[in-house]
Amino acid sequence: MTLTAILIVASALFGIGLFGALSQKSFVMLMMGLELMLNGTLLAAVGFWAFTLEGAPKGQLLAILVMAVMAVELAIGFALVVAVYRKRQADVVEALGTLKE
Amino acid sequence: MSFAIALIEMLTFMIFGVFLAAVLDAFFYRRIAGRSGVSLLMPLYAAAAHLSRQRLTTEAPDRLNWFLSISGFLALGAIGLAVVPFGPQTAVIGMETSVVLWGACESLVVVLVFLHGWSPNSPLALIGAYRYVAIGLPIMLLSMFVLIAVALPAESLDLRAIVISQEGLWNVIRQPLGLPLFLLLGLSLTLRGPLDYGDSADLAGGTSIEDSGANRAGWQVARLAMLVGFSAVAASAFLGGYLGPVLPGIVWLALKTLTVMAVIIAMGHLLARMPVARMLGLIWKVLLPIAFLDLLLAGLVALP
Amino acid sequence: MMDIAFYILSAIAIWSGWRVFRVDSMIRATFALMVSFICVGGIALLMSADYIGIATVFMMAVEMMVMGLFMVMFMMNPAGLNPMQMVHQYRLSIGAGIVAFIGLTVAVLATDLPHNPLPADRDTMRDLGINLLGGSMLIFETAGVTLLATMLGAVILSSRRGRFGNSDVGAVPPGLQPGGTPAGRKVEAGGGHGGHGGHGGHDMKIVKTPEHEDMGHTHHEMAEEKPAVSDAEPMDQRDHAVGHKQGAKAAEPLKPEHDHSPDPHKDHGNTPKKEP
Amino acid sequence: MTLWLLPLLPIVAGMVVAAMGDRSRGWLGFLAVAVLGGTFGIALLAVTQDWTASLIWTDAIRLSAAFTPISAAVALMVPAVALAVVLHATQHEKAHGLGRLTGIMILFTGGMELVVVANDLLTLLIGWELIGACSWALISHKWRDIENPRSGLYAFVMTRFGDLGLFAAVMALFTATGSFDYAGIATLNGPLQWVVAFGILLSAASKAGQVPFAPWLFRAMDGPSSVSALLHAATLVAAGAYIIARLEPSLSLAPGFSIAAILIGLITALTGGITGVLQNHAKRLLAASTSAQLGFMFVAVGSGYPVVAVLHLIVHATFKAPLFLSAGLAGEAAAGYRLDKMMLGRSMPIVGVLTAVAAVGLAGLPLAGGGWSKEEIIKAAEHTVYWLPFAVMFGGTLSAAYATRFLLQAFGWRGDDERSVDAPGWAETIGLGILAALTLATSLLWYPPLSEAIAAALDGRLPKGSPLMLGLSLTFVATGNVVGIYLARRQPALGTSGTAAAASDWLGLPTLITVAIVRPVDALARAAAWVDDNLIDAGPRVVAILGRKGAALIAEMDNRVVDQGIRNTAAFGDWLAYVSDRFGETISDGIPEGSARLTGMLGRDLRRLQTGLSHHYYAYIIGGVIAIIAILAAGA
Repeated sequence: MTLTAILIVASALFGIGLFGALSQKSFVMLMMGLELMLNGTLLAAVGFWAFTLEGAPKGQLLAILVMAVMAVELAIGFALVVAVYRKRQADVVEALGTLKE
Repeated sequence: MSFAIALIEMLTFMIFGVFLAAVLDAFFYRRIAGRSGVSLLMPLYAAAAHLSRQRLTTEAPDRLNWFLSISGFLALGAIGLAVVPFGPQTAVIGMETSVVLWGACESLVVVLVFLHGWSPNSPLALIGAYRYVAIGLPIMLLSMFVLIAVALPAESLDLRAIVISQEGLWNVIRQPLGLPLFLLLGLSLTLRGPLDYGDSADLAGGTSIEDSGANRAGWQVARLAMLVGFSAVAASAFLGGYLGPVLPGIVWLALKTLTVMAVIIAMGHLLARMPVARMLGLIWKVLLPIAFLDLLLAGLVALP
Repeated sequence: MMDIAFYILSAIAIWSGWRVFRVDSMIRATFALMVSFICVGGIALLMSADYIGIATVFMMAVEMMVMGLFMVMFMMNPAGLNPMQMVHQYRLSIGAGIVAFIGLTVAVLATDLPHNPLPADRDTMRDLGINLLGGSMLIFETAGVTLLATMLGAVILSSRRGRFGNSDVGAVPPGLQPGGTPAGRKVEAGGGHGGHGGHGGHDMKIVKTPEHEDMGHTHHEMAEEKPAVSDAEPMDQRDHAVGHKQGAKAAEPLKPEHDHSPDPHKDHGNTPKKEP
Repeated sequence: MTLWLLPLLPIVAGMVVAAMGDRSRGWLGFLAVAVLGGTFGIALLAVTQDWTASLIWTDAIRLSAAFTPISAAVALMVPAVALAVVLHATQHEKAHGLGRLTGIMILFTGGMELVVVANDLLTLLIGWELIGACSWALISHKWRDIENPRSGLYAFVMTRFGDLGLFAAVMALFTATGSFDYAGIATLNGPLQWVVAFGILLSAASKAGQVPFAPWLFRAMDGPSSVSALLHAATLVAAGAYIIARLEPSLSLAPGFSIAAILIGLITALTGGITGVLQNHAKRLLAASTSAQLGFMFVAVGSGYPVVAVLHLIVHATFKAPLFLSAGLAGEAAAGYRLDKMMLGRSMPIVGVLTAVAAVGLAGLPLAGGGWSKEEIIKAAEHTVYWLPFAVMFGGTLSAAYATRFLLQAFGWRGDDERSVDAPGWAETIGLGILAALTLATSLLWYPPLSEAIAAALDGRLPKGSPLMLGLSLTFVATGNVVGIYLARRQPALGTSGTAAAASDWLGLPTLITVAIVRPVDALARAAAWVDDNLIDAGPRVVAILGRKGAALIAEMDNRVVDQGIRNTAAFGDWLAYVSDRFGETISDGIPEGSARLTGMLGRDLRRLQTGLSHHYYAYIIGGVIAIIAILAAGA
């Protein structure tokens, strides 16, 4: 279990997440993509913490922050989804063309 | 080597625990129903009956998740028991953060019960699953605070350290608010009585309405296993686990576990259920603040 | 031993992460994501980041639970009874994913990473605790306050009764074609969509809403031709009727003759507004 | 023994009372008396035993509180006056929301005490913010009619603007000395000293309602009258004068500080006086007078006699509070604050007499405490520039004028007065009585040994002045009285209409502020918004337009070129025609038309990029990120 291996796994997760975030139509699936990207980030953070900086606590802190970011993203994302659904009854990205003007 | 011993201890503990739990359950049920005479073999009969029945299934169920939910629930009960120390250092899963691990089990229980209600593809089960999630999440939140409060005097998240920290004084006395709240969590985890919104009778069995044959037996066993695991955790978090004079530690643990188990089963049979909305209100508005209070008091006590 | 565990875990993590976007059942997708998270937590455990690992597990369990509920609410066909592709700019996405992966991997392989691992006898948890409430308290507290703000924001955003009146006043569902006639359920006046549960008598309102009713019927006949399970051609993702189908599916074990009782409506009418 | 007790008692008690909500008048009055009396007792104890306190926050930041003679005097004055005022408020104000009002007034007093005892800028800042917030809450107390919150906001923003100065001062002091201690101010020099001195002066001026911040005092009049009394006599406004008096020894080291203080004070004194004389709204008249009197204090501080300023502050508190209270009573009795509508002397004689006592003080007549402190200020002014005393005397004239006018018009006798106004009960009068008694007590200051002793106790010295000046200023005052009497008799309605009305609103200062500050800022905001809107998707549009334009241009050019070519070749083109007619054309058409089509397409495509679908957008973003990383990698 080397840092390289961990980082490769992390980047794989990140890539899959990116694919999902770009390709999915539904808001919720899209958020799952984002979550997966963050998952990779989390893994990378812990990996760096464990292998390069002699377990300086700040690394774990970073990981915890990543988790907090996930929570924030999830909560706000869902709140937005609900709000948009109420307003437009839209649950897919295509339904929102209003960024055009 | 000690690991192997601990494992064997745990397995025997689990098996007897499940058996006794089933007996107790039947006993209380009959006692409350006014009927008497409960034989020790009753659970075996029940199991045999379930296993010998034909297994019915619904249209287009999510078989994988169905299976996973039942087996996972059983596994979670086992994990819960595994973090419990049987002696000063002998715990099957002896890790720094065993309490957090137990917390993870609690949250996974919610997931699995939801899956169990989701997969059979039937409305009542789905309703049960939704209700359970609505109730299970806040209850779990509440238990987190209680567990942190328990971990405070031990200055560690390790259940072993927590047990050791109670040598002078059991947490049940040190933190009087903790155990009752935790028992409520137990009711919800083991789908019993007032907090059983998943499998309750008003949904004709709720999430387990479609279970039949081996599945049903498995689900019941898993519930009992979770009961055993939970009781053991509660016993060692609040009642000083294996600590006690004269008798060997594991016996003490077994006795305490048995008492907690009995209390929970009794509560499950005696207490009344209330509508989901009111229960939500109760949890968020009353119990959660009490949990905060408990944490606060524990902190104040542990401060010096 | 550890290496084997690591490789197994990471394999499961990646595989389940991939399954997330390949399965039809939304619930399965959600819990595949959860499995991926749990595996990452396991890897963190292997790296003796005890707290992080397990915290990941339980946080993600709860998060994914919530996410699953939202899936059921917002996706038509959450059970994946009929396979459907809900993707756009597909090739580009694959390309981007692959490019990101390759690029990162190359970067990782190219750089020679410093190797000074954490000492074996290090009490990482004590470190973390001391650091959280000591040196980095500010960061920690900031995160906490951010979360609090998030909670408030989420509640405000998702509550129907905003300070400027109901949030769905004049809501117009998108058309089947862009700019087409509005499809989907009309918002009935005063029905309690309110996020905060317990709005009695609301389902009745849905059932009574006429256009909703007959729309349900039409879509339902359309649903009749297809068997409820699988082998149907991919459905238009904007077709809310599939939501009915989901409801109907849920109702099937009760009434095999598949009549059109309010239940499916109820189920569908409810789903967009349950909130965990 | 810790001095924090002094501010904390009223602060906590005030919060509790405010949280308790409305109770019976007696109960609230009892609470107010108990709390503020207790505060006064603590203050007395603290002064006699010279308590101090300090709270070590971090080793860099420490809060400290201590007494100087000046602050001790003010610390005693504040609860005493507040006691009477709040008692009156509990008995007199509307019962609805009375609990909140009382609570916040007590809290307000606590904040003022914090300001008074503060011994470093940070503590001062905390108290400063506290009283600022409380003033907002109090002014917009009757929030149900929309104007009051607006006024509260206006006052708040005005004073906030001044507070910026205090913030600047705090930061400057900290950067310079690494601590917030008052002691550090004296050690400063250079620009930082300047920042600190003038920052404090700015915020003091804004709180004390000096020009150009004066107008907020008028808006503040929308609050209940007892609130105005508290605001003007004991707490918020007084804080402005107090703080520069407290810090005068250190601040006056800053070059130009004294001059600035004198100028601000003098201008405010004169404009405020004129405004007051012209003002026909009872409470606004008093507000203007407050500005003017605080202007006097600024002058005194500027002339280097902070003790005099503080004495005047105290005396002013004693007579200004009852004036406001009686104005409130009169306003309610006459259903409006128009002076020419009042003439209530017959209806409420007791209040009239009590008001007369206070008004004499405001007028600065001899044998009234107000007169004494004003004379002291004039004496102090003598020690600066030769013309300053005369200017102050003129200010005295004005104050005599408006005081007289207020008294005669509000509580004058009128023969044909058959209004049936129910005189306020003893409960409402008692607070007034206490304050009037205090005012009378201040008259003792005319007894030289006593005043000397007090000045010595405040370890300051009293300025020496010539009897000639005294007589002169007394004549000035007399003139002022005559003017006031004349106005009251002949022109009771002055200031209700015409130029007088216009001038009576701070000589048009608010309008100036609106025009000079509010409008530009507003316009700036709008401009920013406009730019924002119009630059969002200018990019694609511009490119598209250019594309189309280019296409058209080239197409046209191509026509011309082709025709030209054909015309030229026509002469010798016969044989060229059958050699290669098509060949030439394809070439000469193909190039321009092709390029034209290309440009047009480019334009269209660029326009098409803007789909409005978010996923396209962040696809672009991802692409951009990847590109950037690639470039960086290539660069590395």
